[in-house]
Parts: sequence; structure tokens; C-alpha cells
Amino acid sequence: MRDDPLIFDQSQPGRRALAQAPLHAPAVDDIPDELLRREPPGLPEVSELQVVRHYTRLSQKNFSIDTQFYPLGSCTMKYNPRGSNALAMLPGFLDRHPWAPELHSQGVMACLYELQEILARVTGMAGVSLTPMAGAQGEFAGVAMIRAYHEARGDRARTEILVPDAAHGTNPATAVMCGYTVHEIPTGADGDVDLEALRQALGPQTAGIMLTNPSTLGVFERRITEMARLVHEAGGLLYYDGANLNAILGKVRPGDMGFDVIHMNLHKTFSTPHGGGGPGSGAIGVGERLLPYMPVPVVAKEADSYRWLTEADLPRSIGRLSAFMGNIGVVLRAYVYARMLGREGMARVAEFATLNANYLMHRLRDAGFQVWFRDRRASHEFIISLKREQKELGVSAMDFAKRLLDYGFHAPTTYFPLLVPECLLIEPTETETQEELDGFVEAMVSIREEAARDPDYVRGAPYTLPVRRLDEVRAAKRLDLKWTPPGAGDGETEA
Amino acid sequence: MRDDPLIFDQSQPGRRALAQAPLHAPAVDDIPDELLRREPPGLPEVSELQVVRHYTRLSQKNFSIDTQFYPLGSCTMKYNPRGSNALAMLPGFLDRHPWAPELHSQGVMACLYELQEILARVTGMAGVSLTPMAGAQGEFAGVAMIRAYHEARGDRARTEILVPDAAHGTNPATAVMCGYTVHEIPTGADGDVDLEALRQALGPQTAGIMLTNPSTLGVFERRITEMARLVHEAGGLLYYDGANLNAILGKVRPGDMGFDVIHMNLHKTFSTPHGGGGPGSGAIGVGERLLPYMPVPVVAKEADSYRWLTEADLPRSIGRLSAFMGNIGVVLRAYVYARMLGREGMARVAEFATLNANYLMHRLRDAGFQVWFRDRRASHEFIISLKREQKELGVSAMDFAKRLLDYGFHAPTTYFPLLVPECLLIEPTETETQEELDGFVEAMVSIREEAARDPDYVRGAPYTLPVRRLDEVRAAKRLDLKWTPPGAGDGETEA
Amino acid sequence: MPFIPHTQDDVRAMLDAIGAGDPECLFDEIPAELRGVSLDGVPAGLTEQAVARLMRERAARDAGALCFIGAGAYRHHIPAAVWELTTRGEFYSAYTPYQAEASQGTLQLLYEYQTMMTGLTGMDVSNASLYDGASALAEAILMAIRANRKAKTSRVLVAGTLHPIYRQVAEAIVGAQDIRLETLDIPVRNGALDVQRAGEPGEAAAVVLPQPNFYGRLEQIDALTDLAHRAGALVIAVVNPTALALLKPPGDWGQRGADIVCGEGQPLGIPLSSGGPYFGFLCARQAFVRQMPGRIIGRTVDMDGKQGFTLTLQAREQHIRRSKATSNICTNQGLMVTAATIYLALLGPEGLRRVAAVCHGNTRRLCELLCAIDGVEPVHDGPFFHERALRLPRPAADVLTRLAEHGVQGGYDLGRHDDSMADCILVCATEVVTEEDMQQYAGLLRTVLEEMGA
Amino acid sequence: MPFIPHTQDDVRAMLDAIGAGDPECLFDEIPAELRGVSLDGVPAGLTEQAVARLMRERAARDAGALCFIGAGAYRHHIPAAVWELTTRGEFYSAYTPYQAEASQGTLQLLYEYQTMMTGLTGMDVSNASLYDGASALAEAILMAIRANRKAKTSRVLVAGTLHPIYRQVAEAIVGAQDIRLETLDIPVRNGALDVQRAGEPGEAAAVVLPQPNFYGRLEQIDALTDLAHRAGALVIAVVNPTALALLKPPGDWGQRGADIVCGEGQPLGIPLSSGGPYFGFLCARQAFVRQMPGRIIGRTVDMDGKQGFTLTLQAREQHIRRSKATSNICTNQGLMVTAATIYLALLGPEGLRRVAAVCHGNTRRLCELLCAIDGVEPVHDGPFFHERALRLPRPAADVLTRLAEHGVQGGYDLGRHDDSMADCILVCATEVVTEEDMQQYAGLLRTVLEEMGA
Ligand SMILES: Cc1ncc(COP(=O)(O)O)c(C=O)c1O
Ligand SMILES: Cc1ncc(COP(=O)(O)O)c(C=O)c1O
Repeated sequence: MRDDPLIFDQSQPGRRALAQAPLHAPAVDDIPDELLRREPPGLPEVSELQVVRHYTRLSQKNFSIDTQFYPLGSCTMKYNPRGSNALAMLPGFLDRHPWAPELHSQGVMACLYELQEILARVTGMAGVSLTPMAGAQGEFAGVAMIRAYHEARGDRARTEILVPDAAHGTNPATAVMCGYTVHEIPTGADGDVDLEALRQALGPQTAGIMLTNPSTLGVFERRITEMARLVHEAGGLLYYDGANLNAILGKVRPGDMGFDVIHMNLHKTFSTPHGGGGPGSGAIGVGERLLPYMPVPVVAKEADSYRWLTEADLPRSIGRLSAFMGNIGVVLRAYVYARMLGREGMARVAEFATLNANYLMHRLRDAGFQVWFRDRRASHEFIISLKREQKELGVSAMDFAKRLLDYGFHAPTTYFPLLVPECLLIEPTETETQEELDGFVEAMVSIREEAARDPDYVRGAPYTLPVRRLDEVRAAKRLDLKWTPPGAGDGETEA
Repeated sequence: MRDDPLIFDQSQPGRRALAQAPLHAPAVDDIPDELLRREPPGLPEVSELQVVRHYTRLSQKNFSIDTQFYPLGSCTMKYNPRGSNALAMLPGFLDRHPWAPELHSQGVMACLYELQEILARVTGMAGVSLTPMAGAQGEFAGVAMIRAYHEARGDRARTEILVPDAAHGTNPATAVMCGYTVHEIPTGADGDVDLEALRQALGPQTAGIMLTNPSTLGVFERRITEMARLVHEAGGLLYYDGANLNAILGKVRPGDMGFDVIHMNLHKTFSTPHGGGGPGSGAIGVGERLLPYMPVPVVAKEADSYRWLTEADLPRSIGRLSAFMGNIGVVLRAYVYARMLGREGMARVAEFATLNANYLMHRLRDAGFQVWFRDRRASHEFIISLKREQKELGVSAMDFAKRLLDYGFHAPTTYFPLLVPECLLIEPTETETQEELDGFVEAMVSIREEAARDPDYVRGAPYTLPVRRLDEVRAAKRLDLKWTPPGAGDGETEA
Repeated sequence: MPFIPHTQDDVRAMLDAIGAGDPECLFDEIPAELRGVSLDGVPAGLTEQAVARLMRERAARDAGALCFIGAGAYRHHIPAAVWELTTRGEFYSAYTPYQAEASQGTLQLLYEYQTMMTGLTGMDVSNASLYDGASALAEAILMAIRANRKAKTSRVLVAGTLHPIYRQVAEAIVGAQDIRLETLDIPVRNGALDVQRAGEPGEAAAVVLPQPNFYGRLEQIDALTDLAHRAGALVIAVVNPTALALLKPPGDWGQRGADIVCGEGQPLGIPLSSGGPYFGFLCARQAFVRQMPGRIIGRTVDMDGKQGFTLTLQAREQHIRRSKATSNICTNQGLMVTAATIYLALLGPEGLRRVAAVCHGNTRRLCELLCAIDGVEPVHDGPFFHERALRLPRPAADVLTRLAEHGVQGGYDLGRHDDSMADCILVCATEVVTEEDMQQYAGLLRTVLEEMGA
Repeated sequence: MPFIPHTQDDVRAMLDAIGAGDPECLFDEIPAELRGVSLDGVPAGLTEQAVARLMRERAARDAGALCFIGAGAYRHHIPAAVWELTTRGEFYSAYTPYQAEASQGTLQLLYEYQTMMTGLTGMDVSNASLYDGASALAEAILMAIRANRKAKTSRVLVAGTLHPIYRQVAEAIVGAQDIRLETLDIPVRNGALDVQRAGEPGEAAAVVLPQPNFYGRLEQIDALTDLAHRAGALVIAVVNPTALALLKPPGDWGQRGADIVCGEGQPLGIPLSSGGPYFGFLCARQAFVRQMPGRIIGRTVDMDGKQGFTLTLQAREQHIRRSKATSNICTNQGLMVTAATIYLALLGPEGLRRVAAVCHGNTRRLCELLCAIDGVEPVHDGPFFHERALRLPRPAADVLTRLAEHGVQGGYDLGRHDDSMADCILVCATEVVTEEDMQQYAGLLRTVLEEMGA
């Protein structure tokens, strides 16, 4: 019954969280008036209890791994160990200034160095840099290295990056950010890249190709070795989008497949939390050819101590992608996770992620849902299409997704990859139980029954969440992007 | 739609949270077989994610200060500062063994010593011991000291403790635990103790009296000085139940009123959390007379270091009430709170607690509710009676309470004190805003309107919580106090 | 005024609504001579930042020692999840679950806790916690006296091997009702009760038996239980919950099993924290449930027939029964039980067994290392669990002080309770102790003893 | 297999359902020669307990120094509530709020964040975060080029007083699109741009202006803004959010205000944490909202007309627009923004102003103390905020090393970017620094310089 008004609506002039600000403040009499602000900033004025209560209550309005099964495809929503959080937040780590001298940094640098080594091993690459701050920045780093490589060889004709049409949106966007044009390669009916199209696309203009394998379609590109050969013969390099390394961790290594550079989403495979949008860490690994171009800083070990490699050590580096050394707090969480898993644990990740995906795929198929590549193995994820349900019952993939929320499950990824109509991309991850997967199947079956009885009901979902279905069109048309004080207009801008 | 099955129902033989147990365990070959257990204990077998998800979800089913206004009378549900929690949980404090030598304990002992001093000042007592682990144990300590005092004087005729009829249940229960019989003193119509009855009750059998002031009726006992004189003249001592010191903190001191001993609920007035039932800390303060009898240990300061006073230092002590030194983690939270408040802050606690209570009382009175002592000032809390609503609308105090939950407010204390029919004991505390209090009044008014329209609807409340109204009679009659494996019977015992 | 949200406008508006001129009016019923208190001597308020600095300094001052003390409180690994969940506001800042519908989280958790504790102890019922292990024993004794309707006496016999502090606490509490504890007349040999040489105990209401006992020694618990039962007494077991992952549960002791089980819950996920807050657990046979002190949670159904949980058998409690209650306890140790429940769920039966086995193995190893030093030897033979008494060639107090000066807390001084053991310490090495830690201790002890001329 | 819940029975049942003989079958589409990877060199798995011990040792090794470094990352008091709330599972372990109805917590919070940031900067719109301050500048530059439809050039001019690392990062990122950054042709005098001696900048798409600048100096920001606007450029402000509690917000700069504002969000409740995760903020005028990179949250209504929040203007983003997106950013720094929002709500306008004023006061005091030492003097005069360059009588790198050996991190070595400043350091004393800390630093510096023969 009670809503949660905006924190601004709870504000009263002069109210404060008094324990949190200095008791007194000296006059700022040395700064000229014309440089000072005239009005206090528009921040809320509330008590400490109001803040705690408000944000605690808001948090309860979220679905999360800690509260729900969250089979969001391409996102690897698996358990984020609480140990990783607690240990990355030890005061010694939290309080370390990024410019602290190496003398005061050997503890954290040991962790970074060892994670670099571990990631190099599991990917089969020659070197690793941990600085990219998310997958997309890892992609940027990788493609920028490809560019730097060609440029260093004076090979300036290579202006194009190939991207399969099934690729994640960041791939083409990254290529463009690196100054390339994008050439899309179609996917064959079996889910593999159309090899003939690839052959035709390759040429002296080809800088490289960005691939995910298993692809975002959830299947393993079987002719990967041949593709690698083709691209390399054409003078291009191969970029591995390893956002979802969960599919192969401990089973196959991108380095062995012939890739020259890879990024990993530590916030997926290495189970650092997604935090409602981030932060991530898009560590990159490179083969020998690209070693000189890695983004800095990187940690090196010399005798028994660690030091930062910077531009001075790697003069051909593509440079710095963040002011400091990337998202070290995230990297530390990944390190703790990697150490807890260890060799044996890591080998099991792909095994059980794949087991769960194939099990769920089979159960849904047996329940009569259309598995998109029904003759293929699922990797860590798979696709079902609700085209038939849409046609016969008038209930779309989005309707299923919203109704799943009522059943206490987060929805799978909807309408991605764009190639498959009315699709759900489902990634159960290895940390869910068989019972949880069974519950999901039951919910899907039950929703289909509801749809057969009363499609409007399903189209009206969700019913049990803090809000019913939101009007996204209105959100984009009548832009309301910030609170404005009552009387100052409604804050909306007609678009 | 999804329920939360018991953790046992989520268990599978052989499942485990593998990061949490030692990887290997040595054989226990030195303990004779007949001393070992034959079957593993009946604990659930679940994964780490299952545990995290389960208890996170369960937590969301609670009302709490961090999520709701919680005006539970006699419980002082005010903001529990997060700073107190974080600082009491610093590793140096958490890892200290209770038998660690004083050499390794000066940090924590400094905090305890200073809190002893602060509490002595604000209560006007001569000495403080922090060992009692909750209010009721503080009461026990206090009454046991009274007993020890009389015994030390050879005064063995004093077998009776006086308790006003309005007293909290722990008072008479404590008196009995200390070997006394209880004599109840009636309350006058104005809420003060019936002084004549007190006079008549006093005699050579009187060991003492247990009083709360302001009483649990929410009003200040105006003739307290006279009462103290009467009891002292009769040879008895005065016990102050300071569970709810919030009413007077910084305004009046029990020592000045003539009390010989007091306990304080640090988990109320000093804002340590109640934790869904505890832990608390029932620190006690004593006047000069009772100093020798304090429970041990107590911290003393000598030159620049701190040491424990034990039985050796206080040979007439009533002894130890816990294996170690009481709930030190709670005491540390109270210490942090006391230091943040400081002198000025402490003086404001009673002021604003009282302001909020009187404001809410007046608003409810103006809205037509029956304030029980309408001509009296409210202290930090006050009583309304819903006798009229019960009679005219058929809707009881409990119905209002349950329906308030739907409105997002925790219910006030119901049916206590026992003297007032259909009562709600309402304690808003000083940390709530005027807006929150206004919202509560609106909810009360709205519920009364609902009751007038449709009393059954109100009697059916709550509707928006994880469960509807629970059958407490059944719970007590068909005892089901633990889960039993399926097939092992339903676990119920007919009572 | 930290934590008070009122603006000056608020105060004015509220006083107006009350019809009071200024806040002081609200206190006008309090006799004038009592008002106007000075808080001199209470320090001025500090910001969270300033208190944080102070507390960090103080915490750091007490930190860093290597600890080999047990004697009632044990350092265990606590999974990070335990306290990250336990301190969630909804658990942390809720009151006792009086409004069941608004407290299903805590109530279901407590029901699960009750189930876990009965599983560990082999008993029928559990309450939802008491203050700590020692005060739980006092409550168990009072309960046994109430429960043992057959006994014509309120004599309570206590094993001579019980933790002396537990005995002191129990005496302080039950003594107030003029109940005196007697020592069970069985000689202590080799640190344990020599049941073969037991006299007939005579009629008693209850017998208190620890397992393991204060010295870490394991008692011949079956024989002792049967002996107590023959005397018409109820058997009160005082046990370590970690040990129960390995040891025979009290429910299986002797022919009939113990009647009441209590102990310290701290080993189950509760930080050492200088001795508290911990929690006492109390389990019993079904027949005695109405004599139990403390809160008990029951499963029931709501108006729609849906399962739910609520406080039950409240007629035992002070808020209903007042002077006739089974105890005066009101606030218990709920949050600690929250932690313990999460801990037990994470460990499970196999995890807890491994913890117990590693603790025991580490203590064995530590004793081996220490006893390799000249003049250091075990005080007792015979089976023990995870704690052991060692005799030193020099007074224990002196040795421990020297060790402490070098950052090692070497054990518990047994001379504290028994002059004849002034050269004895009780040592404990739990699963968090490494081989390196133990080597360090042994090396230091060797040096210290040499310096002391031993 | 930590974190994997499958029992052997589960595995068998699941493989049966799939119709696969063993788990290896599931990989049978992968060419055999690629399978069977060895993970040699990856260490064996550890329990949480063992990793905890390792991490505690490592964290302790890096702890304990007294820090007077700023240079882009600032040590502030972070209220305990901030991270106790931020690490709640529902914030911590949620994904990007794609399903708005199941993410109203995060979405409403982000909407509140957007409001706070526009309030601080005086701009119309804010996005929901970028990676960090430096990469946010790169995005701001790309955005400005897209947004400045009038400019016939993509020249971007950068103040010579911008943080050199920010410039490096921006160059690394925008350079990939062959955009080169030019230094704004205004002489740097006294550590700030001497706008009186500015040449005509010539046409440009954007001008980047820091306030305070790298040296902590305050620029004549109104004149600079107007000058840039006269050149047809959009003004990109690079600001410190704490400073904005005191300083004129970019929306008020010059006649028309800045056009795009970016900066490092770390000072708003984010721990130093070795440099990340932090977050970059980005605000702009309403007119440019469709050119913004990153997520933006809008308020809307649900089917029942009830207010709710959702991601909006997604047509700018890579998952919809792919190669035509405004940026490739996908995952941003959501959790950091969660912390910053809670921090700003706790501090409020007056709290944040006090923090800023105390930081500034402390830095003034520190400079006073340090400059009382022979040979130590300010490099620049004129107004500054909370950070200042000092000249030492000895090479900065050597002095800093010696200070570090005594546990003091004395400042940022300005010689790193400018040989002519090899004897200069940049110092900063925020509100967490006490008089005692500053005295300690000053005392140590005096000693160190004496030892070095200065
Ligand atoms: C296949 C793929 N590539 C790239 C990314 C981008 O990673 P990030 O969101 O960390 O930038 C994602 C994440 O959504 C992804 O699933
Ligand atoms: C007036 C009064 N006295 C005593 C107590 C008992 O305190 P505790 O619950 O800490 O034992 C309470 C708490 O409910 C109380 O309100």
C-alpha cells in the first residue's frame, strides 16, 4: 500500500544526517566570490534513518541472484560468493591510494599478478592486462591492439572488421569506436557462421574478425580452426569475445583455437557481482604477436617483488584506458573466486554450466517448446522461440518474460540474438540446482496453459511486482529524466 | 507466488557448500567408538547459493526499523546507526578472545570503562556494571543485589518485592527468580501509583519496590520523591526499571529520584539493534549502598591502564551472570552511539522522543481516538484504547494492529499494559519524522473508516503480507516445533 | 542532534499542534527539583568519522595475537555469508516477532534453528535461545527441578569436571532461589569422572554432566547417564555443539538419553567478540516442553490454510504469566541464532564433522609439538576433544604472560580455579590454526622456558 | 567443486533426461583436438578460510600508511550506511535493469542519482554512469563532436592544465577514431590558464576545461567558457564533485554555461581501492541528450497509471543500434552509483559543503605547516581547491621514497609529467586528516630533508 516516494519528496529544508558531516567548517575566504556557487546544490535534505529506510526498501524491489533464479542469457548470473566481497573489501585494499608507492602495494600487486597468470593459463594466451573496466572496454582494447599491430607493420589498408550477424551489440559498436567499418557475416541455418560468406568477405581490407565461441546463439562454432586459418591467411587477426567464458572454462582454450586476442568478463565467468549495471572488469589476453601493445599498467614480477609495467616498459602499448589501473576491486573479487575454485573447480565450471543448459533445454523441448537449434548441443545457454505461442495464443516472448516475474523467476534475455523471432536466450549457470530448473520448466508450462485459457491475463503481467507493465514508449517520448521541485513544472520534456 | 520452503525441504543428500568446510579431515581414531555418534546430525545439505538466497528471501519477510515505522510501545524502536554496527565489528574487536590477557585488551576495555562512566553520569548512580545480558538479567542483578544487601545486614525478614500492577512482566518474574514473593500495588485512575495502597503494603517484610518511571502507562509518576521516602523509611530499596530510559535521558536522573539501583536496556535507549529478539544488554547502575554487590567483572582504570575487577576485588559481589563479560559486542555499539550523541545529543533524546509522542497523541486525540490518560502529558509513549471501536464497530485493537501492517506500519504494542482494555501502546521515538507520524494518523483514521464500512474486511487483515492472520490457537494445541523428514509423521504433537 | 530529523519548522508546527509553548512544557509533570540535570562529564558529541578513527585505533591495539585459548569460547572460520546476511536490516533491526505476520522471516528461521538443534543434540524440542551457555545451564537446572515431578528433592548434583565458571554462574542464578549445587560424588581421575568408583548418588532432581568436560576430556557418558537416571534425576547435558558433529548426541546417552541439553552456541558462527554476544541453547524431551524457559516457535496455518510460523506456548512466559512464568527472560539472543542457523546451513552435517575433526587433529598436533619440549607434558591421558591440559615446568601464569608479551595467547591458566594446577594450561587449536602457527608457538614456548631457566 | 550444487544423483538424473552417457558427451561438437585442456599452473582450490588468511595477510601488508596524495582520487569519510546498504544482495547481485518491473529499486535510485548530479553540476540531464572520470572525458569529447552540428571541424582543444593522465586516456580512446587533441593556446601562468593572454582559439568542436585543474588551481572559468563559446566550441567541464558543493556549477559558467560536464565520481562515497572501481559521471544540456553515451533512466507510468522507472532512449545504445550507437559501453559502474547516491543523500547540500570546506581548510593548514620548513614553498599563488603544488629543496621522487619508508605517502610526484617540476609534489589533505597527522608529516619531512642535507 505504501509507495516509496523519491528521496527528494522526503526532503525538508534544514534536515540533516548529523553524524555524517563535519561538525564545523572553516570559512572559505581565500576563494574569490565569482568562483563560488550562489545556491546550494539541489540535493535532498533527509535524516540518516530516512536514507537507510529508503534505500533498504528500494533494494527490496529488485530481483537479483541472491533472491531469484536469474537465467538471463549472455549474462552468466551465477552465485557471487560473499567471500569474494568480504575479502576484496578488507580495509588494506579499500584504503590503498592508486598512487601509493610500490613499496606499499606488494599485497595487492601479488593478487593481480597471480590472476594475470591464471587467466593466461585458462585462455591459452601469452599475456594478460587487467585494466579494461568492462567487456566493451576489453573489446576496445583488443581491437585497438589489432589496429596498432597493423599500423606498426605499415599495413594501413585494413579498414574493416568482420562481425557475425549474431554478435553482441558491443562488437560492431567497438569496431566503429576503433575507427573501423563493420562488415556483417551471416549465420547458417545450423547456427555456425556461413563459411562461404566469410571467405568472400575476407580481403586486404580485413583487419580482423570478432567472434564469440560458443556464439551468442548458444552453439559452438565447429569449424573454428578453419576460420582461424582463413582469417590469418587473409592477413587479419582474430578477436575472441570471451564475455561468456563460462561455456568453455577448463574445457577449451581460445588460444588453442587460433585467436590472437580475447577479453573476458570477470563479472560473468569469475562471478564478480553485476551490481545492477556494473562495475565489471574486461581483462584481456593476447598472443605473442600482440604482447607489445597491451594496455598499461600491467603487473610484472621481478625476483620477489612486483612492479608496474607502464608506457616506459611497453612503448608500443595502446596506452591507458582508465586514470588508474582499472577496476581493481572487481579484479580482487575475481582473484578470490579463482583461488577458491582452483584448477579442479575451474575445470568443472563449463561442465556443469553446460549440463544445466542442456538439461533445461531438453526439459523445455520435451514440454513442447521450440528449441531453436534442436539438433545441436547447448553450450552454457540456448535459445527457445515462442513464435508458435505468439501466433497461436497471441502471447509474445515479452509476455512470457513478464509473467515469469510473477512466478518468482527473472526472465531470460528477450529478443536477443536478433536473428531468432520471439526468442528467449536462457542461461541457467552451474550454480543452480536441478530443482530450480524444474521449477522454471513448470512455470513455463503453466504460463502457456494460462495463455491458452486467457491470453489477456498473461499480456497484463506482471501482477505481483511493485509496478505493472511500464509504458516504455511514453518514457522515451515524454522524457522525464530527473525530479523537479513541485511547482517547477512536471520535469517532462516533449520529445 | 513462490513460497519459501524450509531449508530442510531444499536439502539433497550429499549436497554441500564446498568452500566452507575443510577440504580434508583427519581420522578421529583416538576417540573410542562408543563415544562417537552413529548417524550424522540432522542438518540440511544445501549449496552456498541456496543458503544465501533462502535467508535473503526470508529476511525480506520481516518488518524492521530499517524498512518500516515501528512504533512498538515499551520497545524504543529507533534508528540503529550503521556506524555502531560497522565499528563494533572491526576485526580487532571480533577476534578478541574473552580470556585474552589484559595486555591485549586495553582497546576494548577503554570503551567499556568510558561507557560505565557515561552511564553513571546520565543515571546519577555511583557505579555501573555492563555484564547483564538483557533487561531481565539486569533486573535479576538489581534485585539480587537488594537481597544481598539485606542479607549482609542480617535482615532476613524481607521476603517481598512490591510491583505496581502496570509493571512489565519481567518485574514480577524477576522478583520470583530472586526468591521473593510479589505484592502488586494498584494504579490510580490518573495513572500514578495508588500511594495509599503503597503505604499499606510497606512493612518489615518489604525488601524493595520495582518501578518504571515514566511507568509502562506512559506517564510520569509525579510523587516519586515521596514514594522513595516511604520505601526507604520502611527499610526497603528502590529498583528502577530503566528499560525505557528514552523518556528521561538527559532530563531527569533516577539517582536524583531516590533510586538505589537501575538497569538500562542499551538495546533500546542506546540504540543497539534488537536483532529480531536480541541480543540486548541490561547494564546496571547502583548507588553507593549497593556498590559492593555489583556483578563482576567490571572495568577499573588504574593510572593509564585498565583492569578487570573480579570476585577478588568485590568479594561481596552477587557473582557472575555470564561465562565471560556479558554482551560486549552490544556494549560496543552502545558506546559508539553514546559517543556520537555526546552530551548535547543525549540531552535531546528525551526531548524529541517526548515531542514525537505528545504530537502523535494529540493528533490521534484530535482524530477522535480515545487517549487513555487524556489530561496527562505523554512521556516517550502513550496509550490509546479502542474499546469504543471494538464495541461500536466490532473491530478490536488486534484488528487495527493487523490492518496497520497492510498500511506499511508495524503495529504498536497490543494489549499491554494489561490494565487498559483494547489498548495500543504507541512509542514513536525521536528518530521518526513528523511526516511519518502524520502518515500513521492517516492510516488509523482510514482503518476506522474501513471498519465502519466493512468490519469483516478489517478483521480479515492482513492481506498484503506473506501470510494472512495466523492461527495461534492451533499452534499451541497441535505443537509443531520442528521439521521432520517426509514420511516421519507430520511432526505435530497433540497437546 | 545526530539521528533526530526535526527541523526548527517541524518543532514549531508540532508544538503548535500539541498546544505547548516550548519543548520544556512537555516535562511539566516532572517535579521541578528533579529537572535541569547536568550532563557534565559526558564527552561532547563526535561525528561518525571521529568515532571511527577512535574505534579503529582501539580495535587495532587489541588485534594481532596468535590465540590458542579455548575454555568455553572457540575461534572458528565464519563464512563471509553468515554476517553479510545476519546484519541485513530486516534481521538486524527487527524486534522480537510479536506480530507474526510481519516477522515470518525471523520466525521461519527460528523454526529451522530449532530443527537443527534438535538434530544436533538428538532431542525432541529446542527453544529459540537463552543468553549464553552458562546462564542456560542455570535455566536448565531450574527447569529440571520444575520438570522432575517424581523427585521429592530439589538437590542438584554437578560433575566435578564442569567448567568452573559455568558452576559459578549457575550458583549465582539458582542460588537466589536458595537452590544449592552439590558436587557429584564421583572421584575425578585423569581429568574425568571415574564412574567405576562412584558412590550411590542418593536421590536428586538433576545431575549436570559435561561432554567434553572442562579439561577437554570425554566422560564415560553412557554409564554416568544411567547412574543419574537410577537416582531418579533428570540428566542435564552440557555440550559443545561443534563436538556434536562427532560425538554421541545426548539424546543417545545411556539407556534413556539425557533429558535436557544446554550449552554455548558461540562455536556456530559467532565471533569471539570478547565473550559476547553469544547464545545459550536449550533442548529437551517433548514431555518437558511446557517447563522450558524462553521463546518457542511453532508452525501453524493462516486463515487461508497456508503454512506460517508464530511464537507459541507463550503461557510459559513472563509477558503472559508474570510471576508464574518459567523464567524472567524476555529479550534473548535472536541475532546470534540467525547467524548460527545460517552457519549450520552452510556447513551441513559433513562440513561440521570436518570442522570438528580438524580442530581435534590440530589440538593433537599442537600437543605433540609442545610436549616435545622438555618438561611439558599432558596432564591427563584418555580420550579428549579439541582441548587438552598440559603441565609446564614453570608457573603457568608467568609463562602465559611472557608468551603474551610476544604476541601469543598460549592457553587458559588452570591455576585460576585449582591451586594444584598452577603449572597447568588448557590449550586449544581449532581449524583456523595452521601448522606454521603451531610451530611458532612451540618455538616461542621453548625460548620462553629456556629464558625462565626451565 | 565449490558453488556447484549437483550431487552425483542429480548428475545422473540430468544426463538421463538429456540422453547423454556422461558429461563429456555434451562437448562432442567441439573438435577433439581442441578439448582436453590442461590447467597446469593454475593453483589448487582453497577453502574460503584459506583464501581469507591469504587475503588478510596481503591487505595488511599494504595498510597503515598516512596518505597525503590526491591527484584524481581522494580519501573521504564514507558513512558506514553507504556500503552496508550498497552490498545488500538485491543491489549487489542484480544485473542491468533490463526487466524494469523487477528492477524498480535500482531504477528509482538511478533516477534519483541523475537528479542529484544535475543538481550538483547545474545541468539538465545526466546519464547513469560511465567507467571512470578519464574515460568519461573521452566519451564527452566524442559526444561533443557528434553534438556540435554547427562546427565544421572536429578539432578538440584541451586546457594545458588538465590532469595529464586524463589527457592520455582520452587520447588513447578518441585517437582510435583518428581524433587528435590539441592543447588550448593559452599560456599557463601560476599553474592556471592566463586567459588575458589567450590567442584566438580558432574554430573548434569542443574545448575541455578543468576546474579545479590538475594542480588544484582554480581557473578563471567564466572568461574561459565564454572564449570557448565564441570559438563555436562546446565547453566540456571536467570537475570534482565534492568541489561543486562550494564552486560555481558548470551550468553557471560564463554567459551560457558549460555544455557537457564530466568527472570522476569517486569522491562521493567510493573507497580509494587502488583506483577502481570508481565511476565517471556525465551531464549535459537537454538538447544533447540523444548524443549521450550510456544508460539513461526515465520516469513513466505502468498499465494502471502508477509511477515507475525504466531505461529509456535505448536507441542510442549498442544493444539496439549496434555499429551506430553513441558508444560501445554496456556494463557501466552501477553499484558505485548506488553508493554515491546513498552518500549524497546522507550528506545533503550542507554536509557536502562542509566536507569540501574542511578538505580545503586542511590542505591550507598542511601547506602552512610544510612551507614552514626551509626550502619548501608553494609553486603557485592564487586560488586553489583542496590540493596544492609544493616545491621541495630536493628531488621529489627521492623525498617521497624516503617518506614512504617511514609510512607517509607524501604526495604526488609532479616530475612524472614535467621535468621542470622534478622537485615538486602535489599534496592534498581531506577531511579525514587530523592536525596530528599533518604535524607528523611535517615533522617527518623536516627530518628527511635534513638527512638529505637540504
Ligand atoms: C557476448 C558479449 N559480449 C560483450 C559484452 C559486453 O560486456 P560488458 O557489458 O561488460 O561491456 C557482453 C555483455 O553483455 C556479452 O554478453
Ligand atoms: C519496561 C520494561 N522492563 C523490562 C524489559 C525487559 O528487558 P529485556 O527484554 O531486555 O529483558 C522491557 C523490555 O521489553 C521493558 O519494556
